[in-house]
Amino acid sequence: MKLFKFSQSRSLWMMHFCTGCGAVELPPTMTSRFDMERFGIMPMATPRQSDLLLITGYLTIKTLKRVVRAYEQMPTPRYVIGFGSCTINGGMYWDSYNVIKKLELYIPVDLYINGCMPRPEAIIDAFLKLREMIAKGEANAWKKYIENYEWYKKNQSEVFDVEKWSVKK
Amino acid sequence: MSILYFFLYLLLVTIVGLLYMGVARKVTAHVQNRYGPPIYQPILDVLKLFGKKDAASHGVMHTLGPVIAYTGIGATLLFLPLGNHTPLLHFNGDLFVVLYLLVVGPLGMALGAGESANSNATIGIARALSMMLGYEIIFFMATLPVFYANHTASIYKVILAQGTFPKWAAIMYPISFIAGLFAVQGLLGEKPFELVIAPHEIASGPMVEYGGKFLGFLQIWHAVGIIVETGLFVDIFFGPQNILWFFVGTFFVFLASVLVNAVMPRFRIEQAVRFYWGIPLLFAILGILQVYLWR
Amino acid sequence: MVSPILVIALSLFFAFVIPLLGMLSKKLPRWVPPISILVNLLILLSNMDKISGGAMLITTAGIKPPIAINLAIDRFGFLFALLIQTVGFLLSIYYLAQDTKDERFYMLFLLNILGASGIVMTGDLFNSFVFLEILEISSFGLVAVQKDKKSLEGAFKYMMIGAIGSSLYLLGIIVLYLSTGSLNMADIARLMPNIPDSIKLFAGLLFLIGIGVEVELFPLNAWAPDAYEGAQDSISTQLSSIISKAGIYLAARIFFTIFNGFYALEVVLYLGIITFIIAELAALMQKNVKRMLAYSSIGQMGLLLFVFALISKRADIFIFTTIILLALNHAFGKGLLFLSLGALTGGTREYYIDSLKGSGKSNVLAGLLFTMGAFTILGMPFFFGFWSKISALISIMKAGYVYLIGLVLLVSLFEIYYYGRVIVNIFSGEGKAQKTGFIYASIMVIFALFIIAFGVWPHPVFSFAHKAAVALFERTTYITSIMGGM
Amino acid sequence: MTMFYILLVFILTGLLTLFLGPIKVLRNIVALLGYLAGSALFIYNIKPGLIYSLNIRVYNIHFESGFSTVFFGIIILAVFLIFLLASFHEENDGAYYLFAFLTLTGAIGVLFAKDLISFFFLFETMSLFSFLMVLKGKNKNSPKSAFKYLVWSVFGGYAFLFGTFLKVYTTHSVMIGDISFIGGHIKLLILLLILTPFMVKAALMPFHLWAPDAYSDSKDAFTVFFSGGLSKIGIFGYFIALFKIFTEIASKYPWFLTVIAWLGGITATLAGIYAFMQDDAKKLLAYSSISQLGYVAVGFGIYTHYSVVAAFFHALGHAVYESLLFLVVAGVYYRVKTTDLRKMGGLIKKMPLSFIGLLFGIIATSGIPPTIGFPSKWLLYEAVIMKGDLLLTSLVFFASITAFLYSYKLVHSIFLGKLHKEHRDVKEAPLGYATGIILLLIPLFVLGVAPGIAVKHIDYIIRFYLKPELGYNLTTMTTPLGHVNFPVVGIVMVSMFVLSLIIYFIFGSTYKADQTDNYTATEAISDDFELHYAGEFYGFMRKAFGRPLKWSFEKLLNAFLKLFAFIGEIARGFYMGDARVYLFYLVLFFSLLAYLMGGKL
Repeated sequence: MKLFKFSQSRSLWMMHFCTGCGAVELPPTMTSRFDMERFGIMPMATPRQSDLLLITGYLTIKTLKRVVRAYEQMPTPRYVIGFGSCTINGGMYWDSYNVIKKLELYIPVDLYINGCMPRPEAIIDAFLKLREMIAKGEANAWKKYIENYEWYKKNQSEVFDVEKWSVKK
Repeated sequence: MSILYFFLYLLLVTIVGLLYMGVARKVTAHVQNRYGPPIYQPILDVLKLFGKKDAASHGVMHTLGPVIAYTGIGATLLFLPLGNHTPLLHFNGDLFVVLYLLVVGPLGMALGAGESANSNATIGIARALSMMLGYEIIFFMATLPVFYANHTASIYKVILAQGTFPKWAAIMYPISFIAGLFAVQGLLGEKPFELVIAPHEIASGPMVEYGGKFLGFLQIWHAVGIIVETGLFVDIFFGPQNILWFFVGTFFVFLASVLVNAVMPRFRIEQAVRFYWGIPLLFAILGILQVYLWR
Repeated sequence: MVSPILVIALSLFFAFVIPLLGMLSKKLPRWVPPISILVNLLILLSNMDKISGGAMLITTAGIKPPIAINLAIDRFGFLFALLIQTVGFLLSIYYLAQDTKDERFYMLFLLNILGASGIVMTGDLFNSFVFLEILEISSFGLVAVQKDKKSLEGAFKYMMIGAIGSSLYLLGIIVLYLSTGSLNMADIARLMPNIPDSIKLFAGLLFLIGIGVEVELFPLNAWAPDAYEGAQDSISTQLSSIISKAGIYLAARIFFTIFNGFYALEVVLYLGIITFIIAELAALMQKNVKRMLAYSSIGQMGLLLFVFALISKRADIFIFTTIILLALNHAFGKGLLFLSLGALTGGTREYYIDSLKGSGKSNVLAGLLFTMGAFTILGMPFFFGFWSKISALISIMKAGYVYLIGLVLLVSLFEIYYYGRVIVNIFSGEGKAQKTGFIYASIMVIFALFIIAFGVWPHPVFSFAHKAAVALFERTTYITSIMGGM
Repeated sequence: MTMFYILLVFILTGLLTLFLGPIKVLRNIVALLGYLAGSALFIYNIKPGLIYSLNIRVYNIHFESGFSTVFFGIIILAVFLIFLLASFHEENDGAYYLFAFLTLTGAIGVLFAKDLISFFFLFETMSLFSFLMVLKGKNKNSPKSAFKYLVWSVFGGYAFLFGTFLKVYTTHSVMIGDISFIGGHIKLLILLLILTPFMVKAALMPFHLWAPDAYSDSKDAFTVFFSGGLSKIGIFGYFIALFKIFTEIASKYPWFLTVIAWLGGITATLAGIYAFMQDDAKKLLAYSSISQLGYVAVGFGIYTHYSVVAAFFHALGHAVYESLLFLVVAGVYYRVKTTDLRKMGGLIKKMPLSFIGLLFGIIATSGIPPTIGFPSKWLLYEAVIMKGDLLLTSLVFFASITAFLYSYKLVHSIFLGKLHKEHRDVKEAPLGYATGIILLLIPLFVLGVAPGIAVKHIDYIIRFYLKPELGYNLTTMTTPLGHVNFPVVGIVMVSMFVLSLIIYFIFGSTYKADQTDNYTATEAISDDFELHYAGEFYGFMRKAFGRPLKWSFEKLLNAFLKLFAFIGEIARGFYMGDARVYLFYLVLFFSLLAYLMGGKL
């Protein structure tokens, strides 16, 4: 079991959901300057293959439903990193009518990266932090989603049609 | 006893294959002026994938697909001599058994991917199968002279016949060897021919719906596949006289392939197939003519 | 037994009675032909066991040949007579059910049968001319009976060519008469070695053209497509099953019995195969099905003549048997085709292949029968045509023209093509519902039964045809049986 | 006499079914009983070496049975049973069964024929009634396809007949017997002519043009017999022509055999390529069938003991898996009323047995061990390499790659992928189809693991003609090049599969995802969303092949037909004049004849 835990912490395949401007910080993180692959972190093409959902920036309602769907399609254990201020409080879109302000209300978040934009160093730092948390067994936000499924669904249903966008299990 | 032996054998090859994948990532990283992950990273990936819970399954065939894929490659391995280290069953089959077992894996994967009801997966499979019209035939044509000249269809006998350095088929039949190199690149699905996975294009193709342990299976399938595919090539063209040479040979063939991979863009599918019907086919035919002339 | 001369006499009598009856009632005349032909058939059948070995001689006025008019029936002629009367009987039954027609039609019909039977029964050359004229003239009338543009045109063309042909035939008789002083076939045949070659050749040529018109020999057959197309379906049947068969009989009698394998037959050899090829080629792209059948008919006759002419290369009984088989197959097969085509069109006289679309589905019986007819003409197994075709090919082989078999088969492929096209067409798509009357249908079925029954078990026909062929083959027996060993 | 009775039983059964036409149940029972009676007679009484002749006046029918008779007879009868079972579910009339039984009569009769004329008779019987079967096909294209089939098969039949006559003319014997002693090259012509109908039946290019249409437009059940059974007559004919009629072909005209082998290779390849370009299941299978029959021609063309054993075994395999594939497609058609690959998908959940049938069918078609497809392919490769024709080997290998392509397209488009909304209530194929599938799966595996059962018999057939070289026993085969033990391959695969399954079950868990729960760039899709990739499946290969794909024999043939049509028009022109012109012909003819013979006058 420990071996699995260890490997989980050392091998994080992420799906960077390029919802907002934050995505622009990821190419430098991946390429030769910062090279996140040395930590075993790789971008993946589909949610099925990913462990880590990276929400890079603000989420409109239109995007949120897709994020929720992607999240639900990921196999457990799965992790979410909120990226930039927008995921915490709306950031510069704090008074926008169609941007959600608090990501936590809709999907459980393991870790936030503060800033607008956070620099690649901050991103890497977050990854390492998450790695630590997984190794210690602290990154359990995905369990929260299962436990409080009704609550999350209720929150989600306030902004979009849950019936249509949820994955039927 | 032999079952245990086989287990170890399979485990060994799987791990070596995963390490090869690690090397590939490392080498690619260095080519791109990066540091790259540790060599054992793919092992961690596989472990992680097997540790995942609730992978989505789209039905029986979708579930069995990766299992069949691994079955096929594992069965192939049993018929493939690793150097003149006799495989368990080499005496019961030959080139054609290996070639036909080799397609069981892709077929299983194709069936599994097909049932996922995702068009990306099917497009990937369609590409994979079409690519076979390119590289598989070149590979076959490249190896034919060697078998023909030694008057056998047994890989093991071909290895024995090649003996030491100057009798390597790679040297005796250089034209075929070059054609074979072209084919290996496609056989491994490395980059100018990486159309099947093409993550940016068709979201990793056949694997699009595979997560968790399914993906884990596919990883070890790929790992063993690397050894088997390069191994087949090495067995035929270098006649490795012991298991060490076998792995050294496969390593270098794989390395060459990875280096090409690191600097290459990707063909379109019809370009890839047509490419094989151009120069590599010419080489393959010339190779066949060579063996006619030399005989 | 009754004297077969009554066949002629009674028919003639009945034919003349028809107009008289016509004055009494419109309905009465149509009953005459079936009765007459039935009587004829009975008379013929009653003579069946009398005909053996050579020819059966029936003299008139008690005067022996070569002087007097006489009938000379051998098995060969008897077979043809039987064929003609049988087909005639079936057709006459059909005419019973037909719409009211001019009573002259029935007379013409009866005269037509009479002419044909006369040709195959007579032993006198001049008589054969007379019967030929009766046959031809009644045929012109029958073709024209429809009275529309096409049938009149066909009849006219037929008449033009036919009249010239028969006058040349007469000329041939005259030439022979001048050189032998006899009109009796057997007598002339006996005297034949005495005639100089040039006379023989000249007379032969004249006969060739005279009969050539009748048997649709290229290039004398130009009338045939028009006449076949213009005539009513049953008349087309008659043209192909009766009239051309009488021509074949005449050709065999004259060229073999009289001329003893005259070498103008070599001309027929080439012309036969040319007729076959050209007619089949012409049929290949023909869109009018009836005209197509006409071409096919010409083609079949060409093949028949070709096989017939093979005796100039090698006199073999088998070749004669083959001629008979081919004639029988053609008579019944082509007859069936014309009849079923009529049923498929439903009497509308719309023969174009497109207008026939789907008719086989709405009239399944006619469609199937048409298919059977086509199959027997094509020589498919289980149909009588298979045996006749194989026999024809064996004959060709026996005569040494083995490579010509390839040609014949190649040309037969065209047949498959155009018949297949029609069959496919009548069975695809949806057509208007056609109904076939019971009598018409049963006549077709009788034709088809013959084809299938003897296709499955050809043995009886083989032995019958073989006997007839022997009768034709042994010409000295024919001569002596008539001339009484003179 | 038994041979004659067998044929009689079939004919009578056919006639009975015709008259029982409207009473469906009784008709089916009679058909089945008649079939069973006939095949029981065949299996228990037909031993190699029986002779029978029947005199019908001019021709003597000669019958004889050999090892090949038994071999092909059993194949054909077995496939006919499958056809019969499946056909009971279709809407058929009595005539359909009459034609079917007469086709069977012809097919079985051909195997008995000892002389060429009866061979021709029975062969044409088979062609003719199978033509009628196609004519009674399932869609409105059937008559057209039937017509094509008729013309081609009669073309073949006539060529055969011509060859027969040439043979009779030169050897004075109508029996199927040796012609290699004839002087000159005419013997090659005879061989070619006699071989033609079999090349047509076995759809060897360029004689294949009828096959895709006729196969796909005949009724589904009949296609099973058409492809699986009747094509075997073509193979039987190869055997007759190359081994019984021209026994010394290998020493006298080796190049002729090479041509056949290459034609076979080209057929296998091109048909394979055409197959994966098709969008209709039956068309695809038709081409697949043609492709597989190409291998058989290769086997005969190589003309060694190995290759001919391979050819026979491949013919047997073809009967099994091609029938299976057609049967499954027939069952699918019965349920979903289409064979268009673009309109199906995801049926695996509804028709699992059919899926299993199709799956193993394509596995065998592709030649993957341990199925019946593997031994023959293995042996064939060894034989071709031994012959030294490496390019042909490559061509054949290319052909077998195309098999993967079309196989996958077939199984994916029908059974995998997304289930269409309108197919949600589809049920498994009914009893007749299911029985057939199960019956066919048995030999598919048994002969794949223990090919010796069949190889032994095949060896008996050909050991009179070729030196027995192949080493074999029940489960192994040995050639100078290699050795294979089929059960070992099977056991390895099965145990490896068990091992993988164990690994699979040890780790993790899965959940059953709905088909709408799919990665679609995280878009939510409804059930009628088109996510099934089936149209233009290998569309890009059109680009890869480029222009040559547009070339076809058909166009060439059409050009020929146009030429004939042109000549026909000219010939018709002769009859287009009015009466004066005709008179002119007459006069001209008379003058010409008079002129020509003038010298003699």
